[in-house]
Amino acid sequence: MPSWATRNEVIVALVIVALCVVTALINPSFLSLATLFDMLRNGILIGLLAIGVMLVLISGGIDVSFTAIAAFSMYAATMLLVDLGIGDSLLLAFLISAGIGLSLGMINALFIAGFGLPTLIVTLGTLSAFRGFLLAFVGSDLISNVPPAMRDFSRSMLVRGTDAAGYFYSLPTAVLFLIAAVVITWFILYRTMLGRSIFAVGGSREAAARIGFNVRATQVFVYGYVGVLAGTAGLIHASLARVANPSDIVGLELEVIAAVVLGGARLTGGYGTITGTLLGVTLIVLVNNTLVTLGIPTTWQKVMIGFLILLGTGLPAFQARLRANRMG
Amino acid sequence: GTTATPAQAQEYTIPTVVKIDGIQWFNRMREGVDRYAEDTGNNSYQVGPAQADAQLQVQIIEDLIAQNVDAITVVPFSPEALEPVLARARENGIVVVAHEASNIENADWDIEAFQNVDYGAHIMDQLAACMGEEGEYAVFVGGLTSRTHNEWIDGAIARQEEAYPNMTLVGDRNETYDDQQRAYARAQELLRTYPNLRGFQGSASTDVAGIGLALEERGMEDDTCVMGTSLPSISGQYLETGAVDGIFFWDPADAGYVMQELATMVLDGEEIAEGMDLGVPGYNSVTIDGHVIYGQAWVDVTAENMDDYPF
Amino acid sequence: MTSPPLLDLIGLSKSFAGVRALDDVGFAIAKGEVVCLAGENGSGKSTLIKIVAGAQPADAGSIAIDGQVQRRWSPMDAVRAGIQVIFQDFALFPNLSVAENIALNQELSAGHRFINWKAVRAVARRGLERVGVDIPLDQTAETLPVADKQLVAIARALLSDARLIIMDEPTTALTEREVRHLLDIIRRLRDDGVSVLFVSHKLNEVFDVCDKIVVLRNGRRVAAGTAAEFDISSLTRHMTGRDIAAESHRRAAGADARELLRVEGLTKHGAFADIAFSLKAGEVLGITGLLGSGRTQLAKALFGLTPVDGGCIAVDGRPAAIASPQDAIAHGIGYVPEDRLTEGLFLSQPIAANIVVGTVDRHTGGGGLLDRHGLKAEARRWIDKLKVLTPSPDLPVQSLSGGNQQRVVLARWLATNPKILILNGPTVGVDVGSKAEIHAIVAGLADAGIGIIVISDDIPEILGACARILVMRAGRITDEVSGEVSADDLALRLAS
Amino acid sequence: MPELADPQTRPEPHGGPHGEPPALRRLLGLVGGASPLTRLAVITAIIFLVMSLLRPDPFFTAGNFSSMAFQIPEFALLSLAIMVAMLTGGIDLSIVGVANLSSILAVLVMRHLAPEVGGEAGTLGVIALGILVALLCGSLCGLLNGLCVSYINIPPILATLGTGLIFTGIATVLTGGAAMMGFPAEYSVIGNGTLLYVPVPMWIFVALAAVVAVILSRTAFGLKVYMMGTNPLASRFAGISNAGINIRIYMICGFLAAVAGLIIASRANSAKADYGEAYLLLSVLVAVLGGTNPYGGVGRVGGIVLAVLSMQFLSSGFNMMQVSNFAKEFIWGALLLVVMVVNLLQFRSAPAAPGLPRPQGQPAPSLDKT
Ligand SMILES: Nc1ncnc2c1ncn2[C@@H]1O[C@H](COP(=O)(O)OP(=O)(O)OP(=O)(O)O)[C@@H](O)[C@H]1O
Ligand SMILES: Nc1ncnc2c1ncn2[C@@H]1O[C@H](COP(=O)(O)OP(=O)(O)OP(=O)(O)O)[C@@H](O)[C@H]1O
Ligand SMILES: [Mg+2]
Ligand SMILES: [Mg+2]
Repeated sequence: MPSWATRNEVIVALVIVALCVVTALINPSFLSLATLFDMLRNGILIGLLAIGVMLVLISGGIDVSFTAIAAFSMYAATMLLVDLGIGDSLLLAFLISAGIGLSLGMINALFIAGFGLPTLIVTLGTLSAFRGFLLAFVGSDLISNVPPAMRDFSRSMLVRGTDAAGYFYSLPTAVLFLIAAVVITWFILYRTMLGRSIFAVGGSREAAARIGFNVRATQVFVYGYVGVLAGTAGLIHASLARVANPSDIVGLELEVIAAVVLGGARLTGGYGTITGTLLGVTLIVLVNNTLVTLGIPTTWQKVMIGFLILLGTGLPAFQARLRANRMG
Repeated sequence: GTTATPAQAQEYTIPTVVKIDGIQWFNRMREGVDRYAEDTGNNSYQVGPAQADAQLQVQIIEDLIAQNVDAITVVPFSPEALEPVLARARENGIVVVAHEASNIENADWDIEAFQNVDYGAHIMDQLAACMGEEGEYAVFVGGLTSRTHNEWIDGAIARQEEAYPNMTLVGDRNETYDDQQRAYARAQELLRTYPNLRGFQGSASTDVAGIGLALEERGMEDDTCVMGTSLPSISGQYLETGAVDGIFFWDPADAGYVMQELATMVLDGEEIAEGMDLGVPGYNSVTIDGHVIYGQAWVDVTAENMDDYPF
Repeated sequence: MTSPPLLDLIGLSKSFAGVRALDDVGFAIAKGEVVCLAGENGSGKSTLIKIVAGAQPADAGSIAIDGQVQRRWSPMDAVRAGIQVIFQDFALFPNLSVAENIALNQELSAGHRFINWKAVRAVARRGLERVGVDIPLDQTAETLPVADKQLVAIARALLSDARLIIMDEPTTALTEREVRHLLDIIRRLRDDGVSVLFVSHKLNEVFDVCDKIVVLRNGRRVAAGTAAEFDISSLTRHMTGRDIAAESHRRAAGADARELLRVEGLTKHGAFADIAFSLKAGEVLGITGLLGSGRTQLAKALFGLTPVDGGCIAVDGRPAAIASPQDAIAHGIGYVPEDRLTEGLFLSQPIAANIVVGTVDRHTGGGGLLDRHGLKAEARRWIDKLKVLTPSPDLPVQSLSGGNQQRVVLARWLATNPKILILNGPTVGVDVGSKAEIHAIVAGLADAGIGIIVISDDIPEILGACARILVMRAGRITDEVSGEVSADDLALRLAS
Repeated sequence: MPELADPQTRPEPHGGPHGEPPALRRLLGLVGGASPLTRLAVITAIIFLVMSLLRPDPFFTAGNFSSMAFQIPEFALLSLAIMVAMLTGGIDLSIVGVANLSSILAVLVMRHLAPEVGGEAGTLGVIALGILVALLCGSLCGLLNGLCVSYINIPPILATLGTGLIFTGIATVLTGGAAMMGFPAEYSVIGNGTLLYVPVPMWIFVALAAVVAVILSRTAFGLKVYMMGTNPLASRFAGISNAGINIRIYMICGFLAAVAGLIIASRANSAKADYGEAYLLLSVLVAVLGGTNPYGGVGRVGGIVLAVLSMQFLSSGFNMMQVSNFAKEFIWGALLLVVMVVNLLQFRSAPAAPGLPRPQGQPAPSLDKT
């Protein structure tokens, strides 16, 4: 078997294609632009978060606090915008939310890069602490009168079409943020020394330090970047949903990590690709949004999702195992 | 507030344990509980777990028993799960009043705003009227594990089958995990799968908001009907645009207040009888079935009267 | 007036919990000088190197570059001062390509912010050319054989315009041919005015290239001088504090010895083919060959770590199905792997646990519980028997020096009391004194009737230990020689 | 012996990062030259004292002790399961699913058989059978996890995320999502009874914790678990069957989860697909707080016990002060971070630790893998 055929990305892509074919056979209306746009729209949040998680995994860490950061920045930013009456500027909204995300990311960085604590432990702690702080001290009521800038943003569409019955299907402008995040992250990872330092630290922290990479600076960047991505993703989520609900988003962390690992990133660090991550996100979003179309009874849906996760991770893992056996 | 009634010899400590802390619904309930504390001078307060989980509620009640409170009023996340711990509470001489738990055994009283099945049927009546009694509709529940939501939907489907033969239910009960984004995505998927879908009935307070958003983005506000349990603060914007056509609820503040009042009455040894007035709108003439008390406390809210309910 | 030395180490001391790794060590390296650091295992060589590289701080003492005492000393400072290090553990990035592993260093010290992939590949190609090897640039380092990893590490260090290159046992995984090439490179570097600090336990290499020699013992500098002032026996004496007799431990099988192991037609596509040999009780059989000739794969197959595509193995005259290490152990086969850090040791676990892990099942008493005293005693026995240098068996094994770590791995297998023992590079990174002791141990095992297979690149070692030597090339056994041949003869047969 | 060089000047030795002022060192020494476990014990005791002083009436009472003793066992068992899985460098996210599925099977069995048998002995037999079915189910779920991890090689976090969904899903399918009632009355002893003033579930936890502690520290299997968790490659080369260890470890996890499920079911007098969901991340937090290294090889039962106690003291204490449960969540997270930083400062003040060379390629044997 040629080596490309056994790569994670290819296997996940095949699973995706198979799922699409089966869905389309059962319900031909699945093959529509509306489906595509809906999936893209529902993939924005997970996609942005997944890119951050991928970066962390590459750098040899793991982050479970990013959902709490997203919820915190989203809610606190919306609250600030409303309370200060400065809800007219979208730019300001994003700056505030990303800024809060950055600050929370820096708290992670303080413990991880500053004290050198294990990342899983730190982010487990901050997940609990950020969420608890938000709901106990910032607020727990949802804000449904989101500021005008966010409301307008949610109505701003990149493409809008009309189907046979005269109804719209549309692609929100927010998808540009996902595209921008992909491009920027790709550039950082593959065109800059900073990107190489992230891979290097993930491959061998010790070796990176010995040849003179600034390991701490790299970690600070990674957790800060994740914070910014999470803050941005949070604000987009609140805008599109037209409500800032502080208990949203938290709870997605394992799903997002699953998407990234499905895409071939390794939990042991050093490995991960953007294509793979996007494929992993696609599979997760697809599974979550085709079960009704497939006619799977609600009671069986959890079983299905679990089974597809096992299939998506199991196939590449088993392939790799066979390959390793052949090599010895 | 008014001062305590002379009959009340002492001030009681009566916590209200809710399903989950911090959500709109129970924040509103807290207002009722706090008002009761103010009105009576009781130490009435509300607590709830940080996550919706029956076991966390059990733990909170364990702690309350250890503190020897006078009464516990509770909105169980899962009534069955609380039976043993509530039994222990009563063994310790603590009065128990429940809400949204008509099947509960270990409570002195359970107060229901209404009969769940009737409420579900009532929502179906409104939905049918809006849809002209024909067409495809879908139903949503917050969780398959939520007994109340499922009873509402049971009532709704039963009413549709009996009274509206031209309406058809499509798909299964859609589970949204009380998450607006999931309700939104589910609505999208249903619309793609069933292009003739014209009606939605939601159960969790975020369901109709998510559905409304999906319909608005499709430009389907005027051609569809969306009805379900929610609060104006959550779904108001969609009521305004017509994406959501009607919402239903009972005022959690009143429910909280009535639970506290019932607990105090039991502690004071007052009698509770069919047809009595608990002094709160919707509970002016209650019916009693065993140890379950029913009011008629549901409210229908549309774009017209939503401003009367600022929560 | 003479210019100050390039590097001057002054009174360096360093302690680890309870161990004085370095005690007031000082010496200097001049421009274009090749200095050898010699010493037994655990004498402090690697520690000294890590301090000079900025990877570890010293407890006391100072470092002067061109006569200037340095205040801050981080890895980056060391690189800026023109110091490049080939670490004992290579310090490669397993997830990055060979090209990046070689060139990133350069890019980093050049202060580049962006990556020019063409330049990276060009630089890497140049580096590999200097070492005189051809390794695919896009292969990830993780998948390279140990020797190639070492070559990549060497290429990386040679590339930079270093003024001082430090090599901590750079030749352990290399075969004769690469070693000779590396020594040539060192001589060339010296001619170009580059200084080299060189650590090796292969004393012939030391005398081959070094201008000066510094000897450490127990963290103290016990001798220093030009290479001419030492010979092998005096150097050995300084290192160990005693004389080491160059005795032969060669063991051949007795005429009537039982056949322990017979291999026939053993084949694994892409690794080795049609391997046939037999091993008798009390025999020490050598297997040698050039890099990548398939020896490691063969050993792993015998131990059940690699599934084979064909052929058969018989133990004690009966066909043996060996599909896992457990099967191999059940047949009395033991295997000491070549890469002790990743394959051999549980670094953060106690020394004692590392020794007894293979035999715990035997120490299970009544009720399925461990006999902890028995285990402790067993660990102590092996620590004493193999002279593992440690204050306590409860310390993590990572606190040991390389050679002592190797003894721990050996001890584990000896404790299992095997019938057949496969030793892959048994004395890699082990000092002369210990080496002789390990050879004596191996000989003793053979005398006790164990069949031993020694896989090694170390020609003197293999000649000293084995009566019969198989030479492998490209996955096949191409030659069988007796242990009586001369070292030069064997080297010739290997290279031909 | 000739000298290579004879430096003219010998400047003052330069100080490394260990040149901390002695006062600071002494202070850190006071915090305890102790092991992390001892330090956690001190922290737990401090929390207990503070709570007792702040709210002596409800907190420092027999009633509260009994209440806490009833609350602890179920999530302590789940934390124990997580710790055991973490020893191998894995994790088991399916424990709550396993707990609910097992207890649902138990109640189905008991409900079905109880009316058909008569007499006390018959009922006890039915209960025993139900428990047996649940424990078997837990172990089989664990077996499935172990197979996914060691034979298919799926990373544990994903394998158990997937199987957890499947177990919860099957539980939902079996029950339609509703709570399953119908335990014989005698079954309530498991979760609600007391024996010698101590709750029965607490006895169960103590017994199982002791068994796990003995397995881990006093058997060959336990030693191999720690070794494999430290370096799975080396354990393969040492002839340890990694797959065998993994499978048995996940079976132990499944077994512990099933016991937790049985206790939860007894305390709730019912079984349901979504009971105890909030316990999952909490158990992970407790396991880590208890000193378990999520990358494998380090962790002790004693640490779990202490972590569970400190969490419960905080939780009950705050409930009595009517502190919001969100604030509690915040404090749990903060506690974890504080404990880790204190441990770290302690390590720093000891001379050995920093810059411990971790050879390249070693799969993260110690905490310095981040
Ligand atoms: N991180 C550490 N913690 C504790 N002790 C250590 C540590 N690093 C080294 N040592 C101890 O310091 C001493 C010197 O070790 P070092 O690695 O420098 O020896 P070496 O001369 O390089 O030996 P070898 O030839 O075997 O590589 C040894 O006794 C070793 O056990
Ligand atoms: N992981 C692998 N992937 C692909 N080919 C491999 C792999 N490992 C070994 N090989 C190939 O198998 C053959 C034998 O390799 P092996 O490592 O057994 O050689 P060796 O002589 O033992 O080398 P060394 O002296 O470094 O141990 C070589 O051609 C090598 O390229
Ligand atoms: Mg409408
Ligand atoms: Mg060394």
